[in-house]
Amino acid sequence: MSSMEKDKQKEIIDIELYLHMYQQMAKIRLFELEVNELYLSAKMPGLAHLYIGQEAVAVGVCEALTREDYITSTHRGHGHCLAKGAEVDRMFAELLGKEAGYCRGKGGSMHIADPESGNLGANAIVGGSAGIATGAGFAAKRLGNERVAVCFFGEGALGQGLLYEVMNLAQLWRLPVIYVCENNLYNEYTHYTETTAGELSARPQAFGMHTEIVDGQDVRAVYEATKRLVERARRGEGPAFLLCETYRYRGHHVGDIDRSYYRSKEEELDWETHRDPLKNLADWMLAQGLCDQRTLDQIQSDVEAEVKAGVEFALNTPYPDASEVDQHVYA
Amino acid sequence: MSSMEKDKQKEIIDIELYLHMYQQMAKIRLFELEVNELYLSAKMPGLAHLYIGQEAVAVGVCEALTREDYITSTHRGHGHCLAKGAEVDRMFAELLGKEAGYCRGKGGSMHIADPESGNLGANAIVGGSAGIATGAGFAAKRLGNERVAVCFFGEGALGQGLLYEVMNLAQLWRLPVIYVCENNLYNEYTHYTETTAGELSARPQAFGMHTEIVDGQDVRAVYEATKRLVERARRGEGPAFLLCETYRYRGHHVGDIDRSYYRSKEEELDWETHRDPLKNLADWMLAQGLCDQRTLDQIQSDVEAEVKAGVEFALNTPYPDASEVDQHVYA
Amino acid sequence: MSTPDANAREITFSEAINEALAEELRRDERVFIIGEDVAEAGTPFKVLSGLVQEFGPERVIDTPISEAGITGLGVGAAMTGMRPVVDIMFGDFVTLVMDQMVNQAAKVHYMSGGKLHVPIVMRTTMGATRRSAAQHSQSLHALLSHIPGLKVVVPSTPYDAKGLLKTAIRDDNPVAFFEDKMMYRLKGPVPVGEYTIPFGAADIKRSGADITIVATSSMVQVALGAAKLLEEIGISAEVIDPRTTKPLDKQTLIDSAKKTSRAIVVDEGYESYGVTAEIAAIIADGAFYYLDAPVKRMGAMDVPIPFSPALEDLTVPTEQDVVEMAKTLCGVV
Amino acid sequence: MSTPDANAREITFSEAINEALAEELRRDERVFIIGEDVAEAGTPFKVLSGLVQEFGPERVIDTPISEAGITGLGVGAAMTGMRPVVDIMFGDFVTLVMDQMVNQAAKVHYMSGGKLHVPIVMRTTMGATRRSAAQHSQSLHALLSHIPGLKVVVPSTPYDAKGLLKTAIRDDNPVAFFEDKMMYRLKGPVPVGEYTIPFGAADIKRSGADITIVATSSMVQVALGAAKLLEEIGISAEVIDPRTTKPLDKQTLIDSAKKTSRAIVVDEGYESYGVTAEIAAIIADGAFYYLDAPVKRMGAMDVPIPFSPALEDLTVPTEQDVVEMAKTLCGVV
Ligand SMILES: Cc1ncc(C[n+]2csc(CCOP(=O)(O)OP(=O)(O)O)c2C)c(N)n1
Ligand SMILES: Cc1ncc(C[n+]2csc(CCOP(=O)(O)OP(=O)(O)O)c2C)c(N)n1
Ligand SMILES: [Mg+2]
Ligand SMILES: [Mg+2]
Repeated sequence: MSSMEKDKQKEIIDIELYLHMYQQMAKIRLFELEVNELYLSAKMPGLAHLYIGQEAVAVGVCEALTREDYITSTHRGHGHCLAKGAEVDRMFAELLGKEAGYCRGKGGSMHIADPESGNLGANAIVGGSAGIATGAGFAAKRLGNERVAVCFFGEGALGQGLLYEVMNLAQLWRLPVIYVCENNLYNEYTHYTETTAGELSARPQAFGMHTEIVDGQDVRAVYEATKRLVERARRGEGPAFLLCETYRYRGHHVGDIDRSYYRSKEEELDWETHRDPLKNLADWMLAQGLCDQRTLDQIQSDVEAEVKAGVEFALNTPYPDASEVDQHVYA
Repeated sequence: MSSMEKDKQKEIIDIELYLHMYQQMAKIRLFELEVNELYLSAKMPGLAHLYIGQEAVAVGVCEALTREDYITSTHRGHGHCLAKGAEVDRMFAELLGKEAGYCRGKGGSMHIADPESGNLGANAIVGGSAGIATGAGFAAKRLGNERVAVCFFGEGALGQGLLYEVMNLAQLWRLPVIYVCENNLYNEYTHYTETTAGELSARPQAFGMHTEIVDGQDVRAVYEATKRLVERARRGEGPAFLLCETYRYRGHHVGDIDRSYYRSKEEELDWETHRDPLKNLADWMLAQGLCDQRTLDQIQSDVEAEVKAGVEFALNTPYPDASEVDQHVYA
Repeated sequence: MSTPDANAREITFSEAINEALAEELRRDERVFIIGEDVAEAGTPFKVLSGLVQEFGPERVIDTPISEAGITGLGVGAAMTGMRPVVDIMFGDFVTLVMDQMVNQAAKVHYMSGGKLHVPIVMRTTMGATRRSAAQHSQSLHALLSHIPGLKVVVPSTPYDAKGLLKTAIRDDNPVAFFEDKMMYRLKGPVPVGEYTIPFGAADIKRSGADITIVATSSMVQVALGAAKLLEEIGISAEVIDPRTTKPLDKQTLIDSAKKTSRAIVVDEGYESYGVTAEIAAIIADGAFYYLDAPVKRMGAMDVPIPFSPALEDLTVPTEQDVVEMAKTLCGVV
Repeated sequence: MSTPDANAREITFSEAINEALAEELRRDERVFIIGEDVAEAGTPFKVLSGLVQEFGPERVIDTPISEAGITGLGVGAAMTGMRPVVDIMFGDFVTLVMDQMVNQAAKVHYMSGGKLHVPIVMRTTMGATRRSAAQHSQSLHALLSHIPGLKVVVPSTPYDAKGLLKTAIRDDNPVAFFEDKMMYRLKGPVPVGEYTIPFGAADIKRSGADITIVATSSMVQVALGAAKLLEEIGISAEVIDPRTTKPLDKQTLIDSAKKTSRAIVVDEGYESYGVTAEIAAIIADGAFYYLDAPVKRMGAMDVPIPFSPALEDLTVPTEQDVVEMAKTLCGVV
């Protein structure tokens, strides 16, 4: 095959990749908007932490993984789960506490787990899954199955001592674990600079861990960085820390409406208008002539249909039977 | 006063300081040797972790503190307690579980506390006192009493997540806390390089904390470094981390006799012969003509008498009354 | 039955907590609040609203997400002259501060032969049915009640919450204070004036003759509701609230059971090895020769708390459950 | 009464643990041991001596002093195909792994709707009178017994220790395994061949007619000693060992109490809100109509464990204490 043909083929692959990442991000965005609707219309029990604004991190990272690779997620985990391969309908079902949900309705928004797509579970304890992800990397290395484990967490999780204990273990034993820190600037209602002494990136570096910082709103950059780190890990070169600069557009959770006391509308608007991951990727693809607007509109309407169908399914599928309450306490 | 007179006076002060530090180190050394005797002769309940070899750290640090300043100590704490001002006799009494002990016999070797000398207590949980020391620094700052808090711990304590949580707090709030890490090369029976990824000194630096490394066998160097850090802290410039390179001559505890499986006799001998804190200070003082051998011999015999009297006292003083068992559970 | 004077105003449980803290912050310079989002945000439950405005960020302190670290700092500050009130957002997170509470705070006074004191208050929450799932719904007060050296408070009304919290802050020992998050909006009479409530004094929330219902925290409301329903069918239930599980007012519980000859213990913690076990064992022993029926326990179901509303509500004792149990014990069908 | 065949050799409790681990490491590639100084040192108690020599440092792994970290790593490894045995040197340190055990390991299976499993074993120690003071002497098995999703094992003999540990390693759920460090040198008959002991099956260590003594771990030896002394004064005591506090074999305990009409529960954990409360409450309820005397509890004194030998020995139930209690219940003076 001539190098020209090679380039051509690579370009095709890339286009498919970019369009797929765009679709994934669009799906997450719409999913979360629908979650907000469900909350506002009192159709969803409890609360949810929306991922809107951070889509490029979950998608960029997960695109660089195989279905067999592991992830652990957080209280803000819908995006991670979808990006790793969860289906919209069963996600909604879980959020509504229905039997058809990924956890039979027992987990809910903060605990979606889907082993089939390598998702070891979202976690409602900040930093709580750092040990689990590190252990998954440990098992992968021992079993020699070439898998890597990605641990998603927010910058606030660096307040938890557990992170330092496991980063030391991972680096000491060269475990295939990638610690993906999503710095969206806030620990709930407090700016991270008020809770962080020194630089976030210095924390993993203190253990001699390979550390990279990436624009979390640029899905291609996140993807490329993750790809490198995954290859390193598979080669046995050990763990890495990927610090993603990002922003959550909405409240800490769906009920966090008035945010003026901890951040400005200007700040929110600035990110939404200048650093939106979907808009940026779309503009770039169009500018590069990699696709036309019709393709993007098609993706949008496909995703809308998928989300609409998914929520319909979830609303009409039954709750688990009462007899389930004491099932699965023990295996 | 002429500058010459000033120098003369300063020299006298220094000589007194050096001799006092020598005496303190000699006292700790003899105290610990006696503790070992008590164990071997089955006169002491339980075990004890000897400080022999590390005397220069406790003495160098505590000489730079006032009696009002705080310290927290560890399972290997006898040296810290004595250096901060505890009396030999009541120390022995505590080790024997007697009522005259600093904790009425309720604490024992790993829990000696003496608020009068600023000692907030030894701790048997590795790293367990890091929060306490940080809180003492917090209180000192809030109460404006100019005190600093010193947290003694071994390099193994850097395995505990708590250390990272509180170092972040101390640096964030510029608390007058000095974290004194005694790297004696071993976590129990494992060399620290087998448990430590990266450099120890990088850990505090990750929080932007002022960090210094000092020869823990050179009491003058430890003293000078601590003095600087204490002044910084009192000036409100915040916490610091002092990494002291040292070595424990004896076993992890008095029962750890055969150590060949984790370290060599050569290594032990090398430290004892070339890096002994007492020998080094003595040689230097003599070489500088700051004192003569008679003075040192005098100190030695004074200390021997003190230790002998102390252990005699402890052996003959009574145990707490049975009625004490449920006293002091609540204030 | 201790209650405020008739002309006391009605405020919520949340407001009662807020008032207690404000009054103690005013009264004693050494008191401060430390926790995650306690200042401007006033906690996610808004319980501390307004405090940072009055007392400033030096006394109402936002922290990193470091439960162990801030609790450890609190222990040290308490040992050296301060009186910290540490805010642990969800009771589920006490798992993160167990070493600081159990091995440090609880033991310092004893280990030091009585020379050191640890006047720290750890405020946290409990209570399910908020659709928060397994890691944000537990009632883990039994874990701390097991530990000598700690005191544990489980208030059930705005009046008790305020009086007990003020006592907790003035106590020279470490105190774990559990607030049921589902009660924050519960209203009740609270006098305007200053008052405190002693620890270890159970409160008879309702006197009765036929059966004793010992209940804690939110379960007191459930017990009172059940008592009303029981009254309609001619069963007079006495509802007793220990208010503190440690110290525990054993005598009042035993005396009531001796009087009624029947007892049920209701608590929202997991039933096995939980608070209901301790209290039931004490009554079964202390009132042995007076009991006409076995002492029954009703705790949360021994399962991780499920998210689905269809399941979660099944895990917590309800008025109807208590009524049924009481009828069985009283031989009414 | 389950015991080995007559011709079984005598080995120590420590050797029994070591054998169980060696056999399981040989049987199943996925099993590994991880903890502080577990390899060359074989733990400070020397319980694991020789294992690293046979299985190598890849399967008997020394770690930093990071209890939470290694337990968390164990949870994740267990979820992804391994069967970790995490060594927590002193039971007092379970305070450091509570979040990983209580909020993670115990809940993963349920929260995932049964899709994920956590076959992890946390081995740790318990037991006082070793002159190790308040932070190295506690028996905190009640804390874990309270948590749904966890299983808790408290073996009392070399035979039980070996059979139960093998069962623990093969169990698909998180198991907390408590070894009384004062029993490591205790000898007992253990068959040469392979065997396991099911969880939730209490063992009648000694049958008797007049009184039931339920005891756990080291307290079983105390109970058996007391039973001998009681026999001399004509009181026939039945000694029952639940062997696992979770699951708990309630029926065997209740049936014994029904038969003898009297019961004492002895456990080395703190008495208040501890294991004795749960078991006493269950017997008092289940055997209510058969009991001639209240069920009595004997746990460790509710105090931080003192260092001084003059005080420490007063905090743990002794043979004499049990004898006195039994005599009182049987009305013998
Ligand atoms: C151990 C623990 N402490 C506190 C909380 C309450 N909480 C939930 S989310 C959150 C903020 C987390 O911030 P970050 O890690 O940056 O994630 P983000 O919400 O920004 O995605 C807090 C404090 C928790 N769930 N777990
Ligand atoms: C949290 C905790 N884990 C484990 C232990 C058991 N232990 C006691 S001392 C020790 C080694 C400590 O090493 P280091 O901190 O370097 O202090 P050193 O003994 O060298 O003075 C260990 C693991 C403990 N006491 N606390
Ligand atoms: Mg954040
Ligand atoms: Mg060391």
